[in-house]
Amino acid sequence: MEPEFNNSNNINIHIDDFDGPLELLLHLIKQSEMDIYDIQIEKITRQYVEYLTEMKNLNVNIAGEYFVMASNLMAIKSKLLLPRNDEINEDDDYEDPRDELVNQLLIYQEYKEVSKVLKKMETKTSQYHSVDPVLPSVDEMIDFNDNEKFSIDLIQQAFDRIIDKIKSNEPYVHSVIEWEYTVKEQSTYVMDRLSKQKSVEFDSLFDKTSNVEFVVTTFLSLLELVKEQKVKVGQVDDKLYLEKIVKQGEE
Amino acid sequence: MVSKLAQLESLIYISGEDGITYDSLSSLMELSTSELDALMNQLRDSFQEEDSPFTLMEYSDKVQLATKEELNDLIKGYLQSDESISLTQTALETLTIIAYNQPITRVEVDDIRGVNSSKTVQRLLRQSLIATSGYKKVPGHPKLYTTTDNFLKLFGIKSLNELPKIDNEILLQEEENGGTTTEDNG
Amino acid sequence: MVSKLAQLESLIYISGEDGITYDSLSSLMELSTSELDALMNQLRDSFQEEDSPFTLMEYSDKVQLATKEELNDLIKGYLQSDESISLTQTALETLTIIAYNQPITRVEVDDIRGVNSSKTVQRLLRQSLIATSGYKKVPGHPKLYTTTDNFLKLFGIKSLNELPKIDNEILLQEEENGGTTTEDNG
Repeated sequence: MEPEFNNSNNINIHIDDFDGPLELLLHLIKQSEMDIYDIQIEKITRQYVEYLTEMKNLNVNIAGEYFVMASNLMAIKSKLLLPRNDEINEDDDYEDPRDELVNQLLIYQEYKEVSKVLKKMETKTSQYHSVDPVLPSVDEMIDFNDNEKFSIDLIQQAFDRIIDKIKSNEPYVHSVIEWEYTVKEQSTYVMDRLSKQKSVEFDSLFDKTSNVEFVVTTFLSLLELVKEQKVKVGQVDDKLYLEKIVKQGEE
Repeated sequence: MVSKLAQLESLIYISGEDGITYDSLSSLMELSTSELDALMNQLRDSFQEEDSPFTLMEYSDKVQLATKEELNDLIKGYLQSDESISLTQTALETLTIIAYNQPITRVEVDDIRGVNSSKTVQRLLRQSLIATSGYKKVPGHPKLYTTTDNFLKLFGIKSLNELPKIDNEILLQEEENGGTTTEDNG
Repeated sequence: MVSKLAQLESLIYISGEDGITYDSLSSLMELSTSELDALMNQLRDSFQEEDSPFTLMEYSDKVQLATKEELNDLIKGYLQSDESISLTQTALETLTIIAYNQPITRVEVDDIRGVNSSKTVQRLLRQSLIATSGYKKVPGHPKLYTTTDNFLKLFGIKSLNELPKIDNEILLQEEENGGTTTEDNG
């Protein structure tokens, strides 16, 4: 694949430096000098997936949300590829498949901008210095203690608070997961299935044991294969079928 | 002899970085609200003088003593370790989203950021920059988060009204999308 | 603008209850001993005024800020009020952890609380609610802290045996999770 954009620019930026998939997308959009209201989904999706692949090749742990965004982008791309019915072409009701993502990016960008202002406010405030409150001596505190302000209950309460905090800090459900499958592997898997059968039902690519990662990655690989014109997808009744595109000169 | 002004300054001084409420000042000094106001103005004026190292930080219903901005370099020379809270970009963004949408659930924050925020929310809770304030009446009863007085202090503002204005049009879109629901935020 | 006098006062203020040495003042403000002496006299004079709440406590090589004696009753009123958190929640939590796990190092306290406790430990030491009792025999030989008789007195108990019984299982878990090790605590 020809390098359509300079990979090294991005590879120098570790995925941990991004605050999530939205920031990574904003970075790519800005770098490509695209209009956020008119994102070239195909180009940006390619850059996004390439970046994730490069990071993955560097054995970097990538949060699941990044892959969810990848599949989201693919889905938008495929919606854009769908032929639009000419009759409703000029209809006001037409919804751009990119709208939701654009909104999400705009909102996120807005908060990002405001947080920069807040950062400046924080920096200014940090130039003011205060000292700890002046403390009564322990003798004075004992003197004050005629109203039993310092009953032993305070210790019990403090202990309960500590336990609460420890519990609330217990490891939450892992958000960073190692992606077990790659788009490349799943492409091979799909092509392999298609080499044995002329036509494969989409659902049959998965069985009960397939986990979400498997399904998402396989779906991504399928979109890639369609893009590369290696596979075509057709619909009969409610079912989707895949077929291998045989180019002239092959087989 | 000490004047009323000295009394006022001493109480603010003693309360240190915790600050002291105007209510406490009134009752300890046996002053009406307007008398206290007048005295506070007098104190502000006296701090304007170049011989005074102090300034007042006011937030929520509290006031606290701090050194003037111009003294920062000198004081940093004395304080070798900077123990001030330093916020990561992630923490800052999460805090911003909570500030503008409070009360807000963690999942609603996640929706805006596009990424899981639970670790960051935990850290902000420990730093007392946010606090829980009840539960949202939706299935699962998730906790609602709001910012604290410490938050105001960190950014040097008296109230949430002093937060930078945000693009209303975008905020409106956000509400339509159902990403967040706010009860007291226009 | 701030004057030299304000600079001097700010440094003494910021040194808090530790105080600051004349040597430090000279070098931070780039003043000769005699220049500093002159400035110190000017500061003493300004503190004489009835509008100033301050006085200087001077030791052989150190100086620290204090409030004038006449203000004692007023300040005592504040310290006794409910608003004055003579022991902050942070201090109480730190004290509780030390009470149940003594002797314990500061790092072990940090592990349980999940935040740095050095400032709080310093304050509790100054208040004589905890004391150091030797060093832990691990690399770095960190100090070990125990509670004092003052601690017992403040909370109105005769011995540590009277501390509220706590769920041992939780404490055990806590120790596993927090990576704390205690030597003489079951």
